[in-house]
Amino acid sequence: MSVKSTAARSSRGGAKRRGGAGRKPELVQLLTPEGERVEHSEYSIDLTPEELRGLYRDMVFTRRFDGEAVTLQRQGELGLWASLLGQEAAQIGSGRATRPDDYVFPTYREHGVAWTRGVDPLNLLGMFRGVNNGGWDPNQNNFHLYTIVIGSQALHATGYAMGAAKDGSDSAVIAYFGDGASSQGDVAEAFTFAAVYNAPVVFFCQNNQWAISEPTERQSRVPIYQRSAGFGFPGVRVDGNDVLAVLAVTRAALEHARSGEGPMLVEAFTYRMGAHTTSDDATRYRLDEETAEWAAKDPIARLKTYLANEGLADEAFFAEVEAESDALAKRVREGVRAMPNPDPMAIFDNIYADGHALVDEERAQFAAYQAQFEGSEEGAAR
Amino acid sequence: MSVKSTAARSSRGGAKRRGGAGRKPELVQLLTPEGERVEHSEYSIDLTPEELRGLYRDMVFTRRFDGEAVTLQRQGELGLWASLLGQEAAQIGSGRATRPDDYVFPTYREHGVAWTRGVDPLNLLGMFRGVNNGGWDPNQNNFHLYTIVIGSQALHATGYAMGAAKDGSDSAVIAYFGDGASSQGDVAEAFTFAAVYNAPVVFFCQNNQWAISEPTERQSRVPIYQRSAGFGFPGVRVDGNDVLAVLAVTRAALEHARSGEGPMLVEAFTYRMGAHTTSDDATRYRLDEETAEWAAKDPIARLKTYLANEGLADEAFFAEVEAESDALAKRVREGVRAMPNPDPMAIFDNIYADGHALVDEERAQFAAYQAQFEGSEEGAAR
Amino acid sequence: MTAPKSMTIAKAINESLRTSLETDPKVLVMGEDVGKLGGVFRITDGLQKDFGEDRVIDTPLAESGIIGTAIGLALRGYRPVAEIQFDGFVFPAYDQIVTQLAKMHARALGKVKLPVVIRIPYGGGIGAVEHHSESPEALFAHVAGLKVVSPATPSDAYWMMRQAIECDDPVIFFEPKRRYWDKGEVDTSAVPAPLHRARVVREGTDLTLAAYGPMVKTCLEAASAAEEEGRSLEVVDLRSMSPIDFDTLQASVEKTRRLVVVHEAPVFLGTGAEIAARITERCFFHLEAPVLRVGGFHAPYPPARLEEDYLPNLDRVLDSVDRALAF
Amino acid sequence: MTAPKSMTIAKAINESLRTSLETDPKVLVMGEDVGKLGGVFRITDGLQKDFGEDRVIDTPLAESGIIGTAIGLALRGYRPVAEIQFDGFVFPAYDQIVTQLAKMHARALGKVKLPVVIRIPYGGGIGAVEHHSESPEALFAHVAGLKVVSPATPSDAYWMMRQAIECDDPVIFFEPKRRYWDKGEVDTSAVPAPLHRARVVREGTDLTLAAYGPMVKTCLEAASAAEEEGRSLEVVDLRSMSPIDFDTLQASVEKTRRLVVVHEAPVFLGTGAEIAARITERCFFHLEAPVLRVGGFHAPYPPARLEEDYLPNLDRVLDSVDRALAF
Ligand SMILES: Cc1ncc(C[n+]2csc(CCOP(=O)(O)OP(=O)(O)O)c2C)c(N)n1
Ligand SMILES: Cc1ncc(C[n+]2csc(CCOP(=O)(O)OP(=O)(O)O)c2C)c(N)n1
Ligand SMILES: [Mg+2]
Ligand SMILES: [Mg+2]
Repeated sequence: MSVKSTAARSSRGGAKRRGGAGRKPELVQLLTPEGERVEHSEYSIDLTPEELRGLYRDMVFTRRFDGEAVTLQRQGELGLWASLLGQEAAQIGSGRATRPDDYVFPTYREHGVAWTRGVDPLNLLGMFRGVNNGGWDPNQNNFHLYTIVIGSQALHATGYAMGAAKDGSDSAVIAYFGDGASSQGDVAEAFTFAAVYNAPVVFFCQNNQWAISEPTERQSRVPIYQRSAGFGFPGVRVDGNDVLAVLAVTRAALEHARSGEGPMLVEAFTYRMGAHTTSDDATRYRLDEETAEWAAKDPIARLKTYLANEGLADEAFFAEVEAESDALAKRVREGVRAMPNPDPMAIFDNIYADGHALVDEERAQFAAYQAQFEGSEEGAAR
Repeated sequence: MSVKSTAARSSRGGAKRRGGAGRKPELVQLLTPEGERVEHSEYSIDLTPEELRGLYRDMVFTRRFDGEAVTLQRQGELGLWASLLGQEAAQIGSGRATRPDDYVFPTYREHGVAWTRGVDPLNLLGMFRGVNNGGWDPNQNNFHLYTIVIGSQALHATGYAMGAAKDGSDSAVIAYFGDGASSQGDVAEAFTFAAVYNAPVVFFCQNNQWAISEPTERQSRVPIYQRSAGFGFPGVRVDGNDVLAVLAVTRAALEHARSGEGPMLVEAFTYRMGAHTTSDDATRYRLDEETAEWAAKDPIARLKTYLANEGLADEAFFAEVEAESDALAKRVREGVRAMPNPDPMAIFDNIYADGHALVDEERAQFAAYQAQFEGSEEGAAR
Repeated sequence: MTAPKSMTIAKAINESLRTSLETDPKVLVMGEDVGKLGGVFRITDGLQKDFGEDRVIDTPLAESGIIGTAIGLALRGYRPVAEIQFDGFVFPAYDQIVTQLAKMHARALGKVKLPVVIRIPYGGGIGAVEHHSESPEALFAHVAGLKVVSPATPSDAYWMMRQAIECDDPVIFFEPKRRYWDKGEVDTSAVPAPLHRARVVREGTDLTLAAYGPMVKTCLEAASAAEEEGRSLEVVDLRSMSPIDFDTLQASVEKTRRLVVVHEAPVFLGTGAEIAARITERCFFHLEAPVLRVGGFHAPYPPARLEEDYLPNLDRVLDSVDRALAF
Repeated sequence: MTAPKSMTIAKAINESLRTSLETDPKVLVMGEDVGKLGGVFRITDGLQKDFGEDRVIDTPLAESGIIGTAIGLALRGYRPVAEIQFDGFVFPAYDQIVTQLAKMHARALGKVKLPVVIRIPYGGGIGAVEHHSESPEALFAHVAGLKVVSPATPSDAYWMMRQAIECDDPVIFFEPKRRYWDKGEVDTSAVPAPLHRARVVREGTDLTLAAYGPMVKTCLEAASAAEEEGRSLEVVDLRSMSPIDFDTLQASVEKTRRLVVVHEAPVFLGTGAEIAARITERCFFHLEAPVLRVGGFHAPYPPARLEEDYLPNLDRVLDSVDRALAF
């Protein structure tokens, strides 16, 4: 017996033990890649034309400022950018399912969700530019800081949800994480705590097929949405490139949570069209064919087709969205360029809320050290 | 919405989502508490009278030296003891299912499993007496050291199994852990690694209903055996007080693993009849009724009834086992009392395999320090 | 104004938690077995009975989960006091403590506060099995964003816990478990000293002994023993390992000109290393001898029957005092 | 005997891993993205292609799982070289490292050996986001049972990695990521110095600079700059943080009578604290000035645009040199 190739192994394990999968269609879909509305036995949605156009607008805006950020990184204005290209529907659909009083715990890629929460894109760019490590007020939009250590925020979300329940509030919490993150112990512990305390939290996994260079089979040999059943709460897989289905499923999940039914897992089946980040070279590990296949499932294109075919939006609308997104991109571009570098003394700020003698001492020493160079070029003191 | 009482919450969650449970009887049983043999559609066993008597002997011996250890702790010969009282069937059944070339990763309570592996009970007592932190050679009986940090060993077992598979060996590995441990991130990560690499490891969870003072509902709102399905491998619950069922199920699970089918989870549903350890006071958190209810399901009594009723063993046999177990207890008692305290210089031994300058320095300093007191009473140097 | 009461450190912490639960509805107590059992050391005894399961919470057996959800609860406005059952079991939570709890206030440019207290019974001397006797405080004090304290008396146990809970920063609260049953006076109406201020607990002129938590008592005993030999040792209870009150210590060392630091934790990179380095820098021309350190060896905490040899005791402290005085 | 080749530190580690994989079938390389991608820094580039998925293993995204299974593989007789993708992501594995990897040899009274190498690209200076620039070495050096090293040159990168893999103890191998692309000569047939031996890399008489990993280069630059001002600085590359070669350092300090320790890690309880404490004890009557330390502040690693201010640089080192010489 030897360890066999991943593909063989995972399909064998998977095929044999998918078990519950037969009970319902594996992927909830309301809008096909071709832009056709379909119905689903459990999930339905009925949106006004304006709402539909809003979703389109959100997705286009998101893609646009995300693309602008990639450009800004290339131009040296940002140190790094984690593009969400391809995941607009998963993010806009789920973000728009939240209520203002709900609380959102993102990873580092939820630029679209941030948009739906009213967070200014410029705020997101600060950490990628290297002027701060987060820096917006999470309580302003109930949108927590980006979290880089994979999986950590799943526990924060669970604790927050436990607190919301204690307060007697009917707000729900949503925790984002990736397919790779599903392997982290913290995510499993979050499942356990959420189940045991019946916390009103939705775990929203964007399975974009890749964790940097590793395909999802390196993380699980069964679909990720099945993970939650063994912790005692339901899971569902939704077409993550179908903004309508994502909205419907996330709404239902949040409703489930806020009505006292406890946690729920949503797996949005989507695809990371770009590289992992601007530092990554995806050609080293994945084939163009795969990307092409997913390009045909583009979340924005399918909604556009639907809007156009159904006469829900006209050329003027599309042109207007285009123009507005250009304006947004311009604002982002100019805003980033204008972002000042922080004052070096900021190193010593906000380490403690109630002060700390060592920080005071080091701050004073550094100020004295810096003062030596005052009025001189850097290093000119010697 | 507020967090409701555990009982209400967990039964609601449980009832609603047990899902798969209907597909097969929830608990594999081959010998009822009343000592009657029953059949099971998936698991069967056919043992010779001698084998059956052997299991009985193992369980009696185990209970006896375990009880002796409790006594030795009361007498001050041990610092602590974690009694396995009530879990003899789970341990003897599963331990006897292993082959000599299989590898066992225990927690700190697997005295019965150790017995089946041929580990001298005296070896187990060293760490509870405080003369070492483990101290047997794991490779002598393929029985790893006791691990106290809950859940850690699940990963060691998985790594070991990955290695066994790499070697082309058909040995399997079994990892023991408790119901409480099922909450640890390490156990979930072990499930993930084992599934992804299709490692030949059996996860054997002794659900003894308690993690110190916390009932299993504090860890999960569905039966623990269901945890594995969402990681892509099967789980099964067995009557942990039925040595025949445990043996049959564990054998099958090990077979599953060694034949290349990958990991499997076995939940042995049993009960911790004693306190958590000799330091614990179980009366603070659990009711006598519960203990009484489980006393009626005693693993040894039911096998004895069966042996007697079927004429597979006579009074002489039972008396002989009793006498032998007394002899074992005596040997353990005398052996523990005779165990020498380690030499203080042993503090510096085996920290590194290849040496370390700091350890050498501290060893020399300590030796010099100790030398001051030579020939004098402790502390007499001043 | 209530009269001072005599109580153990264990009881003092229990009272402190009780008062905090009473006075601030946002305070929560959470951890493994803290409910009905009252914790393995009974520190939370009776609290769940009186404050309910909603405020005194038995958690699943998962330390990362405990601290991670405590962070979430703090984000929601709660003030969780999380118990780690024993020193050696804090490590599964180390990631949440170091990368999240310690850094989130700074990450949010001050917009978020995490008033989380992590209670850790620590140190040896109780004859326990592996992982139950360690002193990992340096591993927390090195990390910016955390505050680290340890009381040595019932009064400090009571007040420092109240202050830790009131503090808007995360505090790692190391409880000297082998001193849990030591008694002392607690005046619950006294105005306490600041949480991070060191205290001269015995005055002396020849040498300063600096310690915290369980070793303060050992140092006081050493000072008494030394007195019989005609030596006057000053004892400073540091009380806080992050920040360390170097001003108080410096004043003492400028007077006595010699310093021995004592802790149970391994000497190599223990808090004594920082104290030696910084006091030497501050008092370079005052010191008659190098700062000496007494502590654990660079070895895993040994089995119980060796801990008497491993742990700093009166003789080991006095041996170092002799060495320092011989310079 | 092959001729010395010029290569980068990155390439040297790659070559070292390659040679180890070639010469010992029990050597495994494992971690996130180490396979097809060759790791985010390409340190394992081409290894999976040549040695197969069975020996160069992409793991699930779970650091505790990586180290925990590496321990199991080592128990089975393998010699795993596990990569942690960045310094800040080692903490989920900290429990397995501290409570299992470090202690199992002692726990088994020597019956079990765990030859596991943990590779950690560490330190700042690359303009990265949070958690990608930290220097947590003190958190490992404090823990008995681990060995901790960091190379500063391609030659050391090559040889120290080979020695770490051959070592029967767990070795935490800190790779100075901002020096990955620095070039130097590597003689793969030379007989290397012992893994834990410090090296005087520049001789001098007025003061000793001690550093390791990324700061060795900074110290050498500082020494050159100081030379122009007529000061002769000796530079010691410590190479190992556990154990630390205090003999070599002591010899240097007895000659120069002054010591400045430089590391990127926060000063408070950083390795410099231990060095200051111990060298002061060993060289008390030789030292003309207290041992001074240059390092990070007691602050979370700052955002990239502040790292130039945060990190020790030539000016900060020379400032401390001035201060030490002024004593
Ligand atoms: C604990 C931890 N380990 C490693 C990393 C490095 N890392 C950053 S993103 C990433 C892959 C994440 O994959 P996934 O969870 O699928 O999210 P995605 O990037 O695809 O959105 C890795 C390994 C990290 N940030 N945190
Ligand atoms: C990481 C860790 N946290 C806490 C403990 C303290 N502790 C020891 S046993 C135990 C309960 C274990 O329960 P379970 O897993 O059900 O095993 P059982 O004792 O019932 O056999 C706890 C909390 C520990 N040993 N390790
Ligand atoms: Mg992904
Ligand atoms: Mg249990």
